[in-house]
Amino acid sequence: MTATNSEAVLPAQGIEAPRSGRIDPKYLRSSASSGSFEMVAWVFMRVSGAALVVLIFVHLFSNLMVGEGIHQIDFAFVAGKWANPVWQFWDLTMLWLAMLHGTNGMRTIINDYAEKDSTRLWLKSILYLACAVIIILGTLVIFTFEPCLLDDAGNLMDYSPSFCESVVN
Amino acid sequence: MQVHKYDVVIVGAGGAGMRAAIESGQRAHTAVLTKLYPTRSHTGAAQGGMCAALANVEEDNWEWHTFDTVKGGDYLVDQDAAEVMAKEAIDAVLDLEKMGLPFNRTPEGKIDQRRFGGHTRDHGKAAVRRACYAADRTGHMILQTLYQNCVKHNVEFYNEYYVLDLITVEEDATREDGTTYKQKRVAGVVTYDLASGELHIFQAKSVVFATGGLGKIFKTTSNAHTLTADGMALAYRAGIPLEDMEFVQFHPTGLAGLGVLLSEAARGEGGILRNSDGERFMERYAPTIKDLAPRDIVARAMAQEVREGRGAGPNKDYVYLDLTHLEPEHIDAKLPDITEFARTYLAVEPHTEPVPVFPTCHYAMGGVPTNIKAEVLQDNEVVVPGLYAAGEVACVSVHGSNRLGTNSLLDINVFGKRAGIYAAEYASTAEFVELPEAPETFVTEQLEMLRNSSGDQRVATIRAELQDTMDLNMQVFRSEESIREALDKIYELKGRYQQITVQDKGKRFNLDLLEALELGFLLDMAEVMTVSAMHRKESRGGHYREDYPDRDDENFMLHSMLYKDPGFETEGVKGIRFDTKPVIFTRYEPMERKY
Amino acid sequence: MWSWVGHRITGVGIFFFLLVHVLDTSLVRVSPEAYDAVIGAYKHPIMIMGEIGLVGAIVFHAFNGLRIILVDFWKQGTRYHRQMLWAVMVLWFVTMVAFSIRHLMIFFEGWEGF
Amino acid sequence: MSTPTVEKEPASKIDLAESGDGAGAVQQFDITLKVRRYDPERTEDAWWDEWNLTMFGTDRVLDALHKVKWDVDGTLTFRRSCAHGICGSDAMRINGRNRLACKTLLKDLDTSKPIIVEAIKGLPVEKDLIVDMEPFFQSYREIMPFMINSSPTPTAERVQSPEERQRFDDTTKCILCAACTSSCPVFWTDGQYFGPAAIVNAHRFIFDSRDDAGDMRLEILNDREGVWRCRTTFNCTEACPRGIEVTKAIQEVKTAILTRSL
Ligand SMILES: Cc1cc2nc3c(=O)[nH]c(=O)nc-3n(C[C@H](O)[C@H](O)[C@H](O)COP(=O)(O)OP(=O)(O)OC[C@H]3O[C@@H](n4cnc5c(N)ncnc54)[C@H](O)[C@@H]3O)c2cc1C
Ligand code: HEM
Ligand code: SF4
Ligand code: F3S
Ligand code: FES
Repeated sequence: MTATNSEAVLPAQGIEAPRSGRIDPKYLRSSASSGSFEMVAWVFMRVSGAALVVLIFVHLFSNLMVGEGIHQIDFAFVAGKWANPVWQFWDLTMLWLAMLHGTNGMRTIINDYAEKDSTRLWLKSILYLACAVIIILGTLVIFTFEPCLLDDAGNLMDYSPSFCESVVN
Repeated sequence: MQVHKYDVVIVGAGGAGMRAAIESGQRAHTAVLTKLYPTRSHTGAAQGGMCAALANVEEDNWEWHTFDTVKGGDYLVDQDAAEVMAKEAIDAVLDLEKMGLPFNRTPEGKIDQRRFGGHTRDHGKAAVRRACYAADRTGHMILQTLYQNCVKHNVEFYNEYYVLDLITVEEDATREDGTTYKQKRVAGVVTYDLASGELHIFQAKSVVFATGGLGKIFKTTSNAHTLTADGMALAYRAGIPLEDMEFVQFHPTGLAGLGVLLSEAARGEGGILRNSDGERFMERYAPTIKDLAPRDIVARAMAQEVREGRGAGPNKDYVYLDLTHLEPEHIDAKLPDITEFARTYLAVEPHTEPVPVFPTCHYAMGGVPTNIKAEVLQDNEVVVPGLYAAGEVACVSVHGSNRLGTNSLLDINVFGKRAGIYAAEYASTAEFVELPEAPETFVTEQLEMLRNSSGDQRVATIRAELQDTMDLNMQVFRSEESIREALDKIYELKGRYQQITVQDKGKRFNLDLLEALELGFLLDMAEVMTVSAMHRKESRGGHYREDYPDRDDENFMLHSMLYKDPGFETEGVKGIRFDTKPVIFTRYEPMERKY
Repeated sequence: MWSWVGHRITGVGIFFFLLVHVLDTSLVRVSPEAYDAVIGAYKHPIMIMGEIGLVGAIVFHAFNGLRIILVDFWKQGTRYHRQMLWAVMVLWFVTMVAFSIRHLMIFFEGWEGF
Repeated sequence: MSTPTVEKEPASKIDLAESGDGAGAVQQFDITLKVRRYDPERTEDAWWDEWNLTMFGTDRVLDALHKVKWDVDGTLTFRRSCAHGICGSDAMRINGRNRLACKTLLKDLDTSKPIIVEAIKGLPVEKDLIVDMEPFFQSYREIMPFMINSSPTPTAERVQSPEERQRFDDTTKCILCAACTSSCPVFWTDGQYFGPAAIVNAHRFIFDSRDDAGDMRLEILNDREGVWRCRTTFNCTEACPRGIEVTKAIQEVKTAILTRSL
């Protein structure tokens, strides 16, 4: 399919077909590959991007714009939010989509700028590893999170969100 | 020195060269040598259309087309060739369509056609729509389509290889009647690889010349910087005659001062020429078809208006092309490129302003003589086996003394195809001609001379002086006096050319050196053109002598043939032998050419 | 082209912030003290400016991302990409002014000084 | 029928005797031309040369380059042929933007500052403004830029309605000048991307109703180095001297690949 002109022609006597031998190897594409992975990635970037707009804007708004804004953020605030499964789900989706979106974006950038195959491989390995770690960590944190911590004496800790009192007592 | 062996070598990758390559490439081991990347060839500049009597929109037939071609060429056309061209035109257009060319379409989905100067129905009764077109980019589409098909058929291109010499040998031969003569045979070509500065020899059984025109002999021209008459000069230097070189077409509507072409399609679509009084002056010169009269007539009329003081502009040196009465949408749809030229280069808005225009050197009717099989002739009858020519470089002669618009794109397709087929056919049975000893010597010496010259003459100065004198003395009006003046200047310049200096001494992409070589071609061809014009003491088609304003069929219904011949001298001109060749008539007797 | 450079830079910036942000949020699992200590840093005046910058980056990336999506899927998108970029700039500016005012107001209200 | 017939003399909308002088007297001005030179036969490093020139109103950058080459320094090297923007020889970077030297009027540039001319980016420079075009044409050839139609050949032309013809009109205008591909930041990074010009020429066939091999071309461009690498930076559209809506063509190809996969 992508057979080039120069491969298919009869070699002239004496020299190969004109100029073709002179194409700088850096322009020669490694054989076509990957089916429609790039297409899927491309679509995913748009879909996740659109979803992220809603997810992130609401996230930022509820954390920074209402109530006391930045000052309200502490353990209790987070714990209070995650007690609600809707917020749990919200943050989880946001985490996954943002990480996958961001990682794929970074993959594109590495592909663009890493000149040597080996550098490319290294950078991408680190990227995928980081992505996996963060996603797993984040997911675990959201699901295993325990809002109402008790101290050694069995009393509710100071940091606990207010609803814990009703739960404990 | 590298030597390559091919069955067929095609020189030039314009319309004619690539059309030949598509045929020959499928039949024989073919190489195309071109000094430009194929898609840079000047065929891409052609705008208006390519004619064929398809009769898609109006009644038409190829016989009328033949008549128009013959009449347009002021009866100097070889009528057998004109018949072949008009007949094969239909297939030539359909071939291109099938190769993918995106022609404009009629509402029924057929190839649309439009009017063009000199094309009429029923032997001159009225203008007919015969030109097939793709907006005003017909040449561009042809060039692209042909290149695309060369890619499809894996044609081997040697891009930026300049052919600098044609290698021929001579053998003794005997005619049927027992007389002897020297038979020329072609052995190959010597080329210069622009990138490396190396010479390469291509040995070939068949060589096809398709190197295009010679517009750069003149200052005001629609032709590319690279159209420097290479092919004609190479053939001439190899002892092959040149035919009808005095006939140069000046296109009426070049952008004033620049020469950039506004296609005749502008008038085909309804544009009108006006002088400074706003008068539609063509009504006086060609009452029936007015602005759509053949180019030589319109160009002369324009020059006449300017001479008589009815020119427009601060120097009164041009006339107007008026499109303002046409619908802007119509202009934009049918003539997008040329209106953009007017905007870009002259800052004129064709929707609301008239465009300043003046005749511009456009096309060489003459060239390397061939027969209808595109075989090159070494004299009036004898062909050079294996040597072919097609396109503007050749003279078949289908254009006679004046080419009709759209007949050239047709010419390159019909005769390009023929050249490709016959060249491959010949190569399938012929043997290689032995290369002479060190065939590159001539080129090497020339290059050394230019590189090492200690002279002080500049290429650009000589070229500019040549172009100035040709514009002044050899344009639409010529006379004994002006011809002599041009000739004297050419000899002076040829003398100075010996003292030329080239600043770039390198091997890589040395275009400085090649411009010097091209100037050599220009000087030779200017000389041939001028001498040819001197001999033709009549006015016919593109050649108008003020001292002989009438057509003289008795003495000059003949093709001019000029040979390089150091031992010869006529009318004070040394080194050129002048001869004539009869015109071939089949069905049309010469008549007065009136429109 | 500059919109693309901006998109790329903000994308990378957000990505690295996100890494850090997930890590610091994970501290909720370690201990409330640790989390509050780190989150406290976000309430420093210098960080407040940083937050405005970060939100600026996110908002630009988001709006411009939407523009890219429109260019991709809206038939007339390629024709109006320039106008849409202007719209992105205007929207970005408006959003950022509103956000900065609100954020700084909240910040000064609750700020207890150094 | 599409062509109006001009039977009687149509009136001009303007009074020519009044409207005067069209391209009037040409004014002169001075410019500084600054060119990035490169010639490995002389030195391995590129260098800059500057010339002060007196030019005329209708002169283009190509005229300035010619003036230098013909009158001052014959070693200045660049490609050119047609001199009116239809052959695609002389794409170069002029004041940081890719244009054709023969279509860029000096008076449209800021002549108070030096006019900076460099070779187009992303292709190997051979000498001064000449680059190696082979990688560019290689990409072009790979998208099968020729019509493939397997149905039996009709005796007359293949029928195509004016609307079908219009569908791909824009992309037939390409002159393969490489201004687009060499302005694309994605192409700059590694030269592996097929590049806008190849996609434009694929588009020309994909949307031609007479062609049968659209799917194959879409498959070729679905490659890792194909259309998905385009980041819609629009540099190509801005660079195209033929006014082709290059990015739009690329988007149409993307959409075609998408809808085909669904
Ligand atoms: C502006 C303009 C508009 C025109 N409009 C029309 C029109 O509407 N209708 C019409 O019928 N005709 C038109 N013509 C005329 C027509 O376009 C040309 O006559 C025709 O295209 C010539 O084609 P060609 O193949 O002979 O040469 P070209 O296309 O000029 O090709 C010449 C080829 O030869 C190569 N070459 C030259 N010298 C050498 C060498 N020394 N070594 C190697 N290679 C060499 C070049 O690289 C090039 O590839 C127009 C011409 C011009 C200038
Ligand atoms: C807020 C909503 C977001 C939208 C609408 C959005 C949209 C997009 C889009 C459409 C692209 C593809 C650009 C292209 O193909 O040319 C993209 C790329 C990218 N995005 Fe986002 N994005 C958003 C959030 C994020 C987040 C949170 C991150 C970080 C984790 C991020 C990081 C990136 C990166 C690194 C790229 C690659 C940039 C490039 O290739 O030049 N984006 N974004
Ligand atoms: S699309 Fe435009 S810029 Fe690109 S090669 Fe074709 S003509 Fe040149
Ligand atoms: S410049 Fe390049 S990124 Fe896409 S829009 Fe044009 S191909
Ligand atoms: S010289 Fe032909 S495009 Fe500029």
